[in-house]
Amino acid sequence: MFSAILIIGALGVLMGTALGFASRFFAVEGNPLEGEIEELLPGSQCGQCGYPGCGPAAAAVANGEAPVTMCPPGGKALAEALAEKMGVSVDLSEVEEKAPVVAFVHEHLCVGCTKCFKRCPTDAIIGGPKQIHAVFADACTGCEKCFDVCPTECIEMRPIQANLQTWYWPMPAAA
Amino acid sequence: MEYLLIILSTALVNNVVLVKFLGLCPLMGVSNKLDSALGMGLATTFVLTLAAFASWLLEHFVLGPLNLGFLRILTFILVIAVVVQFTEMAVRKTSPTLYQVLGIFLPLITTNCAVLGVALLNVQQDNGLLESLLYGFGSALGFTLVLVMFAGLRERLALANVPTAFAGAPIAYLVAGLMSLAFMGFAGLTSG
Amino acid sequence: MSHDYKRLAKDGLWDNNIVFAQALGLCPLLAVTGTATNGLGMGLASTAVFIASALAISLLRNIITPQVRIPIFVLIIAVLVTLVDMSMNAWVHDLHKVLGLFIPLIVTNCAILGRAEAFASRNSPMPALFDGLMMGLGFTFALVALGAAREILGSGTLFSSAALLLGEWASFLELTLIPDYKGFLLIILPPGGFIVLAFLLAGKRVLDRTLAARKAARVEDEPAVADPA
Amino acid sequence: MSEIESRAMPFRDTIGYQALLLGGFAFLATALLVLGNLATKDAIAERKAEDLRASLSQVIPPRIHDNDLLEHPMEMEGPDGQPLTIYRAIRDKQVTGLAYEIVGPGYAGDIRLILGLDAKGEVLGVRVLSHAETPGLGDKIEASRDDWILGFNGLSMGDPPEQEWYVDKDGGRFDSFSGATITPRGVVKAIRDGLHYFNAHRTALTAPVVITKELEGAVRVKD
Amino acid sequence: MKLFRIRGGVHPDDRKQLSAERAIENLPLPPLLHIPLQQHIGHPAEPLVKRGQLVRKGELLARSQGMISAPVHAPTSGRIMGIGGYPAHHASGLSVRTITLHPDGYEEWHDDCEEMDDPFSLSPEQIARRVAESGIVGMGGATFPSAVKLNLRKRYQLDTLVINGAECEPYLTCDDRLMRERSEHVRDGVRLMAKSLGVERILFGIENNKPQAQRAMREAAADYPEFHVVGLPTRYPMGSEKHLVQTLVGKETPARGLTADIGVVVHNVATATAVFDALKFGRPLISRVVTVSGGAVKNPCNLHVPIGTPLEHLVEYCGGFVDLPDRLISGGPMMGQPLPSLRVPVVKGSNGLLGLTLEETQRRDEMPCIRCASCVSACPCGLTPLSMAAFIRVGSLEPSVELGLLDCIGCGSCAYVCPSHIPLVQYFNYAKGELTARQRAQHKQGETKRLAEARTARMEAIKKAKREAMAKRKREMEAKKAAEAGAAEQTKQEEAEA
Amino acid sequence: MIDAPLIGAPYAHQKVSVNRTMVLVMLALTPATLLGLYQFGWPAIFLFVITIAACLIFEAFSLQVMGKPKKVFLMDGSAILTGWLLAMTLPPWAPWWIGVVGAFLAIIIGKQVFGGIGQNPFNPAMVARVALLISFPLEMTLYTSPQPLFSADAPGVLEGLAITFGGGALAIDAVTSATPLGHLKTELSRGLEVQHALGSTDSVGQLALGTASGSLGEISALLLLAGGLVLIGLRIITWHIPVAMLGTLALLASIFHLMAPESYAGPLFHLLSGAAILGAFFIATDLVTSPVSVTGQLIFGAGCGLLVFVIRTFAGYPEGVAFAVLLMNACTPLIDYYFKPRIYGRDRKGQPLQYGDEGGEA
Ligand SMILES: Cc1cc2nc3c(=O)[nH]c(=O)nc-3n(C[C@H](O)[C@H](O)[C@H](O)COP(=O)(O)O)c2cc1C
Ligand SMILES: Cc1cc2nc3c(=O)[nH]c(=O)nc-3n(C[C@H](O)[C@H](O)[C@H](O)COP(=O)(O)O)c2cc1C
Ligand SMILES: Cc1cc2nc3c(=O)[nH]c(=O)nc-3n(C[C@H](O)[C@H](O)[C@H](O)COP(=O)(O)O)c2cc1C
Ligand SMILES: Cc1cc2nc3c(=O)[nH]c(=O)nc-3n(C[C@H](O)[C@H](O)[C@H](O)CO)c2cc1C
Ligand code: SF4
Ligand code: SF4
Ligand code: SF4
Ligand code: SF4
Ligand code: FES
Repeated sequence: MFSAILIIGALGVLMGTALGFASRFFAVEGNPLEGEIEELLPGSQCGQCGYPGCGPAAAAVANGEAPVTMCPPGGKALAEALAEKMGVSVDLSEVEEKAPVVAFVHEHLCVGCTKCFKRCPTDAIIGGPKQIHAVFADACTGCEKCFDVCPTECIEMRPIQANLQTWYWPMPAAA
Repeated sequence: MEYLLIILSTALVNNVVLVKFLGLCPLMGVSNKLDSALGMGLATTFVLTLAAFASWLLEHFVLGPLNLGFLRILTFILVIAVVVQFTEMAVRKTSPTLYQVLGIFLPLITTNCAVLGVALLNVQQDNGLLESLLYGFGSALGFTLVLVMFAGLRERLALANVPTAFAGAPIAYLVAGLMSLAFMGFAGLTSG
Repeated sequence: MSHDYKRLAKDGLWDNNIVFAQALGLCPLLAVTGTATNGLGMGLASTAVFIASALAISLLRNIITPQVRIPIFVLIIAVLVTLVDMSMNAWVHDLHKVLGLFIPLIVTNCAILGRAEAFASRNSPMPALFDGLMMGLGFTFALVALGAAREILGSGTLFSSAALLLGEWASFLELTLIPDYKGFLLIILPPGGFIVLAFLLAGKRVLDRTLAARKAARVEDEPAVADPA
Repeated sequence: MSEIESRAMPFRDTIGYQALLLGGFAFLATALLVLGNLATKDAIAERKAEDLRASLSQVIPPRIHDNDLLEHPMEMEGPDGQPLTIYRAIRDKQVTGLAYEIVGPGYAGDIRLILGLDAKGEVLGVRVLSHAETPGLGDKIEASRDDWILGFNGLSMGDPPEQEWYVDKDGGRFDSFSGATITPRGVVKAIRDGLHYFNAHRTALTAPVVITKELEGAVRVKD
Repeated sequence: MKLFRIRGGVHPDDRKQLSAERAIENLPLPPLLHIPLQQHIGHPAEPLVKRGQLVRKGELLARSQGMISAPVHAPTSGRIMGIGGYPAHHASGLSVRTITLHPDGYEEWHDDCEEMDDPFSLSPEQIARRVAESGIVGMGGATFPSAVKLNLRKRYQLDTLVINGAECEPYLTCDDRLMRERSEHVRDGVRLMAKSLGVERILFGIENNKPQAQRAMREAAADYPEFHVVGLPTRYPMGSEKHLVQTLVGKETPARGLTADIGVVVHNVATATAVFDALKFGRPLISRVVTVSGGAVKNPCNLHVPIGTPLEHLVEYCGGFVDLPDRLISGGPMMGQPLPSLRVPVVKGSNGLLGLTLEETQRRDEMPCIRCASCVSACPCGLTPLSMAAFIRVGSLEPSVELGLLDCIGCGSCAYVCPSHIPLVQYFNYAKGELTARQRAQHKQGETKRLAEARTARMEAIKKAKREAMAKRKREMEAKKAAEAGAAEQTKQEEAEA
Repeated sequence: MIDAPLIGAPYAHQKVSVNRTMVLVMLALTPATLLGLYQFGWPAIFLFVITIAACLIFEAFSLQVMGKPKKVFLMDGSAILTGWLLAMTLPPWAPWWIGVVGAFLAIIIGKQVFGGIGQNPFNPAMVARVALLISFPLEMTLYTSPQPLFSADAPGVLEGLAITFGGGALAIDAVTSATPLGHLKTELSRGLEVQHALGSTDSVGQLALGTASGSLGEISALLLLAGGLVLIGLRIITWHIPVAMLGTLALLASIFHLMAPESYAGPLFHLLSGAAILGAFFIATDLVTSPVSVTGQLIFGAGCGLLVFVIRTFAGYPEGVAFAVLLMNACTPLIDYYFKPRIYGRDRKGQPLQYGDEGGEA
């Protein structure tokens, strides 16, 4: 009986050593997924996900703390890409796809305070102090930050209008 | 021929998952996607075969000669746990995505009942080394087969218009049930 | 760390139920639930191991390193299970005859290890113990529910041979619900286990949803009622 | 594991610590189990013997013997060449009955039965030990479900004659269940073979018992 | 000639008898013409005329803009009424920049439109340039600027010009009529294109349901050995260029590639006619033949129509509708698009205007897919439409792309045979559009990222500058303080500073 | 007209619909069904009607629960067809509740919980048949020999009612007889040789014409074959699955029969007995549960044939069609995944074709 205890104990020591070595050998630094995920994120640092920016958001996703659907500007496409990367399945029907919008400055209301100009994370607003500001629609991500700060409420978020080049068939109504 | 029969019978007739009810949690957990299912199947195949081998060694060189039958579960599970942990570390290092996918299920291969179950069954049936290996491999094959078929079915179900009360886990159980129903057709296959 | 015990209880029994929410511990679940009695026996035995392992692991959590944690956890579980098995075999043999087959299965119930990893190894003994108890009871509940459903549909009885498990006093539990029932073998066989589980789970969802809807309705109603006052 | 890691002390990451930790746990675990085993071993053996005794007593009535049926079992070569344990009922050193396991082919795998005979070869009782027949169809061979299995009591090879030791479908005298002929056919075959075995080894089986030293107290328990 | 088999395809009832025997008639000028600036694939044309300006027939109204674009010419002489939004010839019902022309009825040709004696004396480059200047775009449906295709010889090793006379869409008969009535013009247009491409072999494919056209073209081409008129099996979509080429040449065009990759360029019959008109008579593309047909139309016929004519005039000319049409379609029933109203103008790509009754469209409510695989066997591209649509329905576009979404030519064979009446093509069109939109978004995102990073860098720089300025001020202050401090410490202080 | 919903091309459509497909399948089944009903008399007619009616009721019930339009989906014919095919694989004199429980299993468990028509991965009728066989082996293995309607021994209407609503064939134990396959299996298990085992059963001619015992739809191979050919002619199904399935079955049977004629029955017996023909043309071909590509269908059919042979010959059950179909159903998504048609302009791996290097066309 005693030999049994010894033998199994020795077995334990042996395996412990093996695992100890293995943990050294296979040590991983950080989570390499993080970087790959950050690549996928919009990168506008808008903070709508509730994280301070895309970097921390990426970390949260990589560690499984945030759902892949966390980024509103990314929409379904991003959720799908993240799900693919993370190897999880998501119910995309839950993801609300906001109609894309861009900021529009009503010129007669703009007093040139430069607040929006300073807040815009993508430099989509042009104009200097006391000048009328305008939004460069191609760079605007519709993050609504300027909308939030404008003291005269001269900014309107407008849906992007389709034209012949951008129109496409809608999904057929579900049967 | 005889060896083929062992593999066939363990993989199909006495399928670990559908007939013996072993390894169900990974079946449910890692079958959302075909790719992850394949990965899990391969990982399990590796662990299962290795565990069958290691447990045979233990049984024949330690437990049997010393008459320590009562330590069987303990030692087997220990060996399995070590093999799995080793695999986990290796996967984590070599393929972060696979690691992410297999997630909590890699450590849980330890308690994938199938692994211990097969090791114990090997002892119960007094299998020789080669038979034990084949038995382990066959079971793992059966596991992988069912896992992959199941994953295929679930991918298809993800596109189907399943009523909300059943969508997700319930319908997966139902499909497992119907697969197990189908596998009953193999009953008696090897007994003649 | 203070813990909300009510929350822990609700999680274990219902919201984060081992079977219905976590989809763990399925093998023993499906393997033994031919009757409600078997389910109950397995549930009680598992609960014992849940509690004991949670306690042990929580106590030892500070000396265990991540590298060897899993082997050590399973060691602990295996020892507990084997001890339970041996003592039942020796001293309550009749009970062991009924449950004997299932007890080794507890070792591989991945729910126990899962819980050890997820909760016991990160929390102090009291919450761990309580969590173990609640998870165990939740598991037992699932086992009994599935066992009962399968038994009723499959054989038309409920808690048959409960007396064997619990002693003579429990014989009042043994019911024959459908006399002269031909039996619906499918339900007792492996496929039936899955199918009944699917329906139970769907039922739980419908229940959850109606409850949530009712709650939402109540919340909506409240201001309307409160306003005049 | 973040919490554990955060409390990590430097020595905890050394390989030696891992090794000792796992070794120590293995050591402790084994020790615990060894103790447990010592404490329960005898009781478990005793319980097993009781179980066996219980099934033997169903096929050998207590009135014909005064020994413990588990005493002095006999090892012989069975019909299939495998060792066969024969439990003997003994009164006054005379073998008054015996019981051994017989196996017949069922619909789903083998049916294991235990056959009890008196010294003349007459069936005292037959009981199913294990089977995997279809519930509701083939399980009527269990004594708890049907009296069918009791119909063999008192019969022997020759009464009825050999050609009647078949199910009715095959021209014999034993009922088969509708829709499930294979199961009773397998049981009848098992009993028929069992009786043949008795006839072939009648002398060896019923030889008076000489109690030798080795046999004394050798209670063999089958797993 | 040996033909090669293609997979899939369907046999819709062709209904060409409705208009096949009606010779091409000239439609009278309408009171107003609406000429969109975008009638082709690529960049819109840029207007050169002003409101109120008088223009003559064939005069350049808007010039092409960018590599892939086409100019627009005045279909008749008259006064420019304005340039602005007008409903487009498009399913979306959106409007597009359009020049409105009030015809003066004189049909006075612009001076540039001169007849030429021997267009074959032109060099390949000249031919291509004239084609470009004439605003000719593919008239088989794709409306891709033809000159771009004629210039492919510069980048590809070409050996064959295939002329697409398949006209495999049901109802349409405009190409058929052209081949019958203007066979020699067609022939010369083709020969001009062949010359421009520098190829020796011309394969002219015509489906076997148009025997008169085949005969007419054979007679016209009898003297030209390089010219082979080939009868094609009647099967939709024989007219798809990749499939046409495979049938004639036996080679598949590589995915995401051009037929030019296997040495072939395909042009349509009407395009050839337009090329002939441009080179021989110097007339740019200002009119085209349109088939007006369908069960709801009283007198189906083939009309020669100035570009910009509102469709209501075509219908009116044909006697109006006998029946309220269930669908109003531009193009053929298989690939055409529904039109929002009859107010929209004829454009360069309009080859048909169909008013279809419910009996013809067989429109029904969509049922769930029963996986009958009819769509799989009908698809000429070897796709699995049911799975693609299933993925698209749940919003996973990536898997449907893996299944070949981008290889779908949108021929509609799959939806034509679907017993569940699933609008498969619409799923695909939606997904393709969504993918393009995502690509645009992706592009924008890249841009955004760059901008955001630039901004962060700038902010950092500003902060740093500020911090430095502060530090500097502080240092100066301290230095000043130190200077004011006792003389004994001064030296030490300075040493420390250094 | 113009306010019609915006729906994409095409605007022409073949005259096909789900409903039409199902009705044509039923028409193709009709001759064999009528013969079966005639051969097995009133009890069979009652069971047939009950099964189909129960299917419709369960279908209506689930549509109601799920709030789907009842009219469209009840009239699509799939529930009737499922019931029809289920009834054709039941022992004709089975008690009424077998039909009802079967309908529940087929429609609720086999189809509606997956979301109704087109969504089910397993063949509903076969799910029901296998589940019934496993649950009620006694009722499901009691067959009677044909007793044509109006013939001397045939049960009359009242007797028929007594059989269907009484205990089924059990009520009158005397007339039960094994199906040819069941008989063969039982006899082989006794160690008899095929020739002897088959000696007493029905000849090939009987099998083909439908006078041997069996379930409703198994008995006339010839009429079923004709119906199947009609379906192929109408392009409801393609030849791939039936041919691959029957071909594989015949091939394996021939090989084994040639190797050991005493223990393996010949190909003709395998093809004509049991549900081989019914299965090959009407069950394995179920559109919803079989693969969509041609290669996939060939593999599916061959798999079915292989499994039918293996289960019939080596496994415990005398008849393997239902199991084989279910097993292959479980493989269908995998087959679909791995055997897609080659995309135009791409090679089998999905890479664009390359010309230039000797490759030529693929
Ligand atoms: C959004 C906004 C906020 C302003 N806030 C202030 C302020 O807080 N204090 C101030 O003196 N001027 C502020 N100004 C500038 C005044 O509106 C105004 O131009 C200035 O007080 C004129 O006074 P003056 O005539 O003394 O230059 C602000 C201007 C804008 C557009
Ligand atoms: C699901 C199923 C279960 C069966 N179970 C049994 C069984 O337990 N015992 C048996 O003898 N035959 C069993 N059979 C075999 C058939 O009933 C077989 O046809 C029968 O044994 C032949 O006997 P008969 O001549 O009385 O019909 C089973 C068959 C099926 C399909
Ligand atoms: C499905 C399909 C069917 C087509 N059918 C025809 C046709 O019948 N006639 C035709 O000229 N072009 C047809 N086309 C367009 C041709 O593919 C191709 O664009 C055209 O022949 C090129 O000539 P073009 O540039 O002169 O128009 C079809 C295209 C597709 C995708
Ligand atoms: C050729 C063909 C064969 C069919 N075979 C079956 C069958 O075997 N079982 C069944 O339940 N339904 C069958 N159906 C009906 C239908 O496909 C079935 O109800 C669906 O599986 C329900 O989703 C068949 C339909 C067709 C067109
Ligand atoms: S919401 Fe998206 S874009 Fe905005 S910060 Fe978060 S991750 Fe970045
Ligand atoms: S919404 Fe405003 S702040 Fe945001 S990107 Fe557009 S312009 Fe900049
Ligand atoms: S529309 Fe696309 S998928 Fe459909 S048949 Fe044509 S090419 Fe195939
Ligand atoms: S044709 Fe329609 S019903 Fe048939 S498989 Fe394709 S999409 Fe499904
Ligand atoms: S209990 Fe989870 S795998 Fe068996």
